[in-house]
Amino acid sequence: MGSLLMAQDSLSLEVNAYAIDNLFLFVCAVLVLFMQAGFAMLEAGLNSAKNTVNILFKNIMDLSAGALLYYILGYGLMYPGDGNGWFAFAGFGVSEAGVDPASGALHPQVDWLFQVAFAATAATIVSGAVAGRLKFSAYLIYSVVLTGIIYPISGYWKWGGGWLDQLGFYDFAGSLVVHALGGFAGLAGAIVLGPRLGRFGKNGHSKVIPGSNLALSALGVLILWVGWYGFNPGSQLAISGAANTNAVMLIAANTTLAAASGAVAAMLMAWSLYKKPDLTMALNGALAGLVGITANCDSVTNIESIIIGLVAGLLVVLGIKLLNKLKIDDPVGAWPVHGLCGIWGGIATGLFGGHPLVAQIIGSIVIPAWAFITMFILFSILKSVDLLRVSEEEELIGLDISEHKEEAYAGFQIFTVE
Amino acid sequence: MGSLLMAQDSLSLEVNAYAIDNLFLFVCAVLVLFMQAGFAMLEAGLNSAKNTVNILFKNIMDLSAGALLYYILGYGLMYPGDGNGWFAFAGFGVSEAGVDPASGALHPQVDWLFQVAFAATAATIVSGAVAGRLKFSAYLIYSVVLTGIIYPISGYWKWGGGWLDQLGFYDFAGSLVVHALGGFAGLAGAIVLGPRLGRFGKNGHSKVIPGSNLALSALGVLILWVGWYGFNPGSQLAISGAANTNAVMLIAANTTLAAASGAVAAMLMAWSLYKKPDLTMALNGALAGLVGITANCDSVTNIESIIIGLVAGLLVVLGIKLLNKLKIDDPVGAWPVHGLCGIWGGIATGLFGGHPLVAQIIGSIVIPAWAFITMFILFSILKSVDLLRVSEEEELIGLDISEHKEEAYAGFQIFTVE
Amino acid sequence: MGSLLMAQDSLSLEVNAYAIDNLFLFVCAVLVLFMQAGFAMLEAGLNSAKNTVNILFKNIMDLSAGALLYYILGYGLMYPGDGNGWFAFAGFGVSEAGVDPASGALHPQVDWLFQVAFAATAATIVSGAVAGRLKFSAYLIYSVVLTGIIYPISGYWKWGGGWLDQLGFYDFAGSLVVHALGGFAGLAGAIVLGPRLGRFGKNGHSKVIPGSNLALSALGVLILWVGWYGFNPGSQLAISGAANTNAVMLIAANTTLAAASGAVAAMLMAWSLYKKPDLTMALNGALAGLVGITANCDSVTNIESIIIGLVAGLLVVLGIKLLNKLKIDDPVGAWPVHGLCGIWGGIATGLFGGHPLVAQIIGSIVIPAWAFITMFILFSILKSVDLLRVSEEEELIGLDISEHKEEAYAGFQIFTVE
Amino acid sequence: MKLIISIIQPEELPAIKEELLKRKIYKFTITNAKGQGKEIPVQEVYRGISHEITLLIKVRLEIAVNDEYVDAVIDAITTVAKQDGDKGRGKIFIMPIEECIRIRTGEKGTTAIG
Amino acid sequence: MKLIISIIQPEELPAIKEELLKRKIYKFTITNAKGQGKEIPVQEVYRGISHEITLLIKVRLEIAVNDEYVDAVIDAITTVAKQDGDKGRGKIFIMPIEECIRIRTGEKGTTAIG
Amino acid sequence: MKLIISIIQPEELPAIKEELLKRKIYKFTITNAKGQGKEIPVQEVYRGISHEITLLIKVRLEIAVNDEYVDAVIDAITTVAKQDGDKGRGKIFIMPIEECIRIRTGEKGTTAIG
Ligand SMILES: Nc1ncnc2c1ncn2[C@@H]1O[C@H](COP(=O)(O)OP(=O)(O)O)[C@@H](O)[C@H]1O
Ligand SMILES: Nc1ncnc2c1ncn2[C@@H]1O[C@H](COP(=O)(O)OP(=O)(O)O)[C@@H](O)[C@H]1O
Ligand SMILES: Nc1ncnc2c1ncn2[C@@H]1O[C@H](COP(=O)(O)OP(=O)(O)O)[C@@H](O)[C@H]1O
Repeated sequence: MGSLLMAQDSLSLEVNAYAIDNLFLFVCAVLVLFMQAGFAMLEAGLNSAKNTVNILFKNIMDLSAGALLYYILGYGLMYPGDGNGWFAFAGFGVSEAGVDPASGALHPQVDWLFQVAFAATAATIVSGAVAGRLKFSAYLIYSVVLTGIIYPISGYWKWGGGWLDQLGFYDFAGSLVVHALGGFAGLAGAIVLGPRLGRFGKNGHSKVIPGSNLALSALGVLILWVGWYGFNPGSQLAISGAANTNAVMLIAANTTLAAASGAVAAMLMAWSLYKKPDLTMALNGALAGLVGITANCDSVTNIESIIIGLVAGLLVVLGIKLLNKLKIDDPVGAWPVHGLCGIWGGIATGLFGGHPLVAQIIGSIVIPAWAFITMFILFSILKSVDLLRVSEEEELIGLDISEHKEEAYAGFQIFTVE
Repeated sequence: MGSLLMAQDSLSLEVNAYAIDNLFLFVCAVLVLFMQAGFAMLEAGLNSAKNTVNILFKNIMDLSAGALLYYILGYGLMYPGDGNGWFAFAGFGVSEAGVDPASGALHPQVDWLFQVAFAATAATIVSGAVAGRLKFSAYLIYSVVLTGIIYPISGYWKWGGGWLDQLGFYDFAGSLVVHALGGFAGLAGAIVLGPRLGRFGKNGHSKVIPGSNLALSALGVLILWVGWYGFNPGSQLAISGAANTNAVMLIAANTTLAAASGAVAAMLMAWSLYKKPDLTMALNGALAGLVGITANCDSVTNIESIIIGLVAGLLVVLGIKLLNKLKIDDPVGAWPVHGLCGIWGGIATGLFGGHPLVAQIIGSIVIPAWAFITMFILFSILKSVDLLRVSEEEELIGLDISEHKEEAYAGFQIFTVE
Repeated sequence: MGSLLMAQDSLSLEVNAYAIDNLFLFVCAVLVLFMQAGFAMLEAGLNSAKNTVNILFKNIMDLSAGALLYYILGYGLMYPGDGNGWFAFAGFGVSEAGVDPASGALHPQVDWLFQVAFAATAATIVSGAVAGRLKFSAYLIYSVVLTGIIYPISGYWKWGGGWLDQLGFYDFAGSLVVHALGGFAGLAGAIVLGPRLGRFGKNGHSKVIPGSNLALSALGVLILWVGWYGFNPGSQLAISGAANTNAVMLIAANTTLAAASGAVAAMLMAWSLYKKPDLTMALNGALAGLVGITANCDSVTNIESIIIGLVAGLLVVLGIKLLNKLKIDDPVGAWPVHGLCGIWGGIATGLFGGHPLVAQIIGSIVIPAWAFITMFILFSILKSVDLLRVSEEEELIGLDISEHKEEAYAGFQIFTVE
Repeated sequence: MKLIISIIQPEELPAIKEELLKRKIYKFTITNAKGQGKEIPVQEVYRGISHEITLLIKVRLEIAVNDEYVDAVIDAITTVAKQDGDKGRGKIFIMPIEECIRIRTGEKGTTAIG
Repeated sequence: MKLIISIIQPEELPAIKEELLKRKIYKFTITNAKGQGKEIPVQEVYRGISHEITLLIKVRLEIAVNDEYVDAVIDAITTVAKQDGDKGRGKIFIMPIEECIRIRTGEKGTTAIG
Repeated sequence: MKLIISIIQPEELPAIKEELLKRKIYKFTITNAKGQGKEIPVQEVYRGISHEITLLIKVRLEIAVNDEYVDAVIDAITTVAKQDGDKGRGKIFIMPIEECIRIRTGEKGTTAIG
């Protein structure tokens, strides 16, 4: 273990503040990384038991393969330091040297850690939308392309100081940069893949493929909620200095209020539409509120946060309805939650947060379009070479046995029909 | 993301301490919020599979609806700043402005966040006691009344500086203010509702309705244990200043020792009574230890913590036995854990913590009585207008299908009898 | 709750740094304690449904009984302050008094908390290796002996300043002191116990007893991954002072990269060997990477971390293969992950970390040998008095019913054959 | 000897069991089943899509008895089933058994069945 | 009256159900089963050990009908099963029922069965 | 043709399967079942309340065979069951099958059964 004797080397106010800020970002990075467990549980619970190993595996690999790719390529693409505003590359890897505490910055290693957790989040959103039919190898290809290239490039446009940033577009913690990107990439995947077998009947109406383990889904959402306290407050990137301290605390409270009102609104909306309080809708509603507040949590009041969450909660229920209408099969609601409410977050930042609305609208179109188009192309290429979707028989048996030769719930008797 | 350039605005010792304290409370608030996941898993696991969606939903709504109500009403009732000692109201909402770092206080937003997590904890304790038969809509009514009114009022008596506080009653982190309140509210619910069908046989002896997923229950308890490191240490409300730092560390260690000895004591007690080591008893024992140490974790020694935990572990097993005798059906042991051991925590604070025993006894009677009586009235009113309990048929089918038209474990074959 | 008025008592740079460092270690201790939930879920998921209560109970008791024993005996044995380098005892319990902030130390209570979490980790590793056949009472005996005596003694050799430390052996956060110790203790248990019934067929080839809940296993690994951010960064024991801050951040990033490359390497290795991407192998791979980097996370570069993780990921797959060959039944891969990769971590510390290779080799032999021999003796004694293994019939019915008279998944239909 | 197969509502099993015991029928085997009949389907709504669950959870009860006990079994089952006009109370099928063996002893025929 | 017991592939149930309805056969009971036959075993690999799963998941379909419906049931089931030569499509067994009782009404015999 | 239904102890299935294969009986279907018989009930204690579990987990084995194989099946099952006097070893019931169809081919009768 470390030597305590070194601990007190030349303390100063700046050195203490340096420790505080880096500790803060470290804690927040850990919370965001914990969100991977949240996504894994949420998605495993909302899918069939026969696809559980597959969806868990995808989530594990988003983080693992994603971390390596974002280390090698992504970070350098996203934070090139400079560049033409559209595309630049700082080089491979991340500096390991600390910075001068007096300049009040973060250690590049913890900055990378925080950023890689965001990249993995963007990637993992897609796994839910394409669940139950995508080949595992196709997913790995998608995952490294998104984390290594697509996400960092549009990330650079905003957070790396690129053209969207210069335009005045504001996205505090990534309603668009992270969530809408993932949500629209997922939408592209769901469209190119087509629905799961039997999801939409011949006679035109939707059928149900119910989630197999809603206890895990509820756990997942509560973990995500907790992880969001890293996502949003951490995006302040500093807590020392009274202005930073104050900002972080407001952000944390706003995040809570938006999540709460999103859950309540989605529950009430679904209750009135479908005559029953639907748990999975309320769970999606909480996430919708969280996604909606992400872009603007530092710029709005508590009351505005409640409103943003409420609207997000309504939107997510309508978004799920819309996908059903359009016969797009998104098993976990990745697009309604992250795509639709991501855009809502961007717009709300203009409506309530005092940021120029035009720039907000541009950013809220450009980033989703970037994700949708690039991923549509990628998935279409995979499809054209028949690497995209498993065979009908494999899908019926389930991806766990057909792709991984392993069951998630060995021993448990599971009805494979209806 | 936040601008790092702002980070080093006029640092001072006080400004750094302000950052440290607020960071500390922020981290603790996140840990306490995580406890919601712990309660959800614990309760879902200890109930029948057919009621899982219902119990998860109740937990999600305790937090969501609770956060909104506590924002609007609760916080102003609990911390009115002043008042007659019995009832006062500071107004709606929470200030968003930071405070002067030099005065060494917390940002009101993080204070609210920490407090709302406590309010949600008090509320969610009840969901376990009334599981399997309470109508969902009745639960929502109960939940907002508790979080918005009942909890804040008695909370004011102690933590808001009201009459119990003036009397010298001591309850560091809420053995009584939070846990006994929830535990006795749950007891009132369990009594007014009556037992689940088939829980007590005609011939007078207790029948078993076993928990459906003890893996989730164990997970829940471990999450609660971890969350308690926010609950107790966080209640110091500050960590900067050597006295605060020292207090927090002692509290954390005491909390651990009480939980550990509670689990061991409950295991041994149940082993000697029932000739087998019972997992759910040990799980309840750990929680019992945690509840018992909550009021006094800053005032006792390590050895005293072990003793407090041991007694709590014995009490919880006896409390469960007592409820069986009295034919009160509390599926998860909410009253033995939070009610009984909450009182034990209050008394132990007098016995070991050096606080005046008479005041401790008064507080340990008043708060449980307040919770029990008000909630007994509320549940009785709901019962009189037939809003309380689902029909016999709905109960037999399970609340998931009858109330939510949704199963938690779709596909899994579940034996619905014996 | 605590009095804020006390908060600002005579602040100084040192007092603030004291708060920061203790807060840091407190947060890290909580993260490490959370790992108990990770182990419990991982092991419950990788074993049969009929042994779930048993394995959960063992994990709960490792922490609970372990905390008491480590409080009474272990801490004093491990950190005697001085001694002959081989064995010493400081006395029972832990000091409750704070230390002088100016000297830049940690409060003994939080130090104990951090250390006890490590002790519980070492103990809990074994539960997976002996799952499905060890008597519960035998496990309790083992667990208190390991946490109270065996682990502290070898811990003293290194971290208490004993002979291995004086020799120049380096083990930053415990690849050997914690993980290899647990892994080899588990190996001893698995060997003395013999395999589960039916695990190795008469005709000589291995049979499969598949895990019953891989969703929980994946959750467990993600929790462990998150908990490791307490394990490794926390072992720096201080974050204030620029050198400490920098070290912590490098450690956190290195830990991430090793876990990621371990998971990817194990997946690819298993894929090429067994023609399919195996989830449980990838999960073990992530843990293998984490164990491998534990000894040297402060001494290596990012790229070296990736290499260390890669090798660990390959090793763990080969280790599992080897155990199959040797007909040793380790249901969760405790030895390949913690034992084998623990040694790899020790050696890698010499190869990449700049520490003397000879001392590394000595430490990497001595600690595993100490664990293996002492535990082999203990398990053999238990066996000789027939306290070790349950009867054949009890094993077939499952430990949950035979030892605890309680099922983990009551109501669920579970196929008990094939 | 007859094998009596009956599809019943799960919640009625405990009561049927009691009635059987009263009539000195101590042995039976049950399996979990799903049945489609004329009972009103359960409406579930999942994420905004309502679907009818027509395959409802049932218990399949199997009782082998000597001929003279057949009426007692029928009586026990029909006594319990609420005759409230609700569809879905289930069926009883009676089938011939040619031989019965008690595995433990190898005993055969009418004495082995009980 | 006959009891038709058929072991089928799980994924064919929805189609068989449709075919049955077409032929006016509305009532049946299913149970989850595992079957060993001549079908190609599923290869699973768990932690490096490959094992053949020879007991494969099946659905056991039970339909009680009056004699004149027997052929319709056989037809419905065999129509759906892909006759692609794959092993493991299952079996149909036809057995005599001596009596049938509708629990709800106590009705007996051929009118009770439907 | 006969349908042999046997209720057995779950842990004996692998051995019975082996014995069946030895006697060239390759096909069978199993379902999870719970049985009440004269076996000693399992005592569980849950949160301080002890309860007897009288419905114990069983496996229900179904084997359709041509008449000449009936004795071999009985033999295979009874050979394995430990005749140690413990109650609860289960039963074998033998019932007539009137017709058997192989779904894959439509083949009928005694050649379809195997
Ligand atoms: N002919 C049949 N064959 C097989 N199972 C049947 C048959 N008739 C009824 N069942 C079983 O009995 C259950 C109840 O049947 P149903 O006809 O709805 O009851 P009722 O006779 O009271 O109207 C069904 O769900 C099904 O499981
Ligand atoms: N004689 C039998 N007795 C009981 N079940 C049988 C019998 N023959 C087949 N089955 C069931 O039917 C399933 C498919 O049988 P199989 O013989 O493989 O099909 P096929 O006749 O198409 O070759 C088996 O898995 C088993 O469940
Ligand atoms: N008459 C019967 N009808 C249906 N199932 C039976 C019958 N007799 C026994 N069984 C099944 O066989 C199992 C063992 O029966 P039991 O009578 O206890 O065994 P034994 O004949 O060895 O005493 C029971 O649990 C039950 O599932």
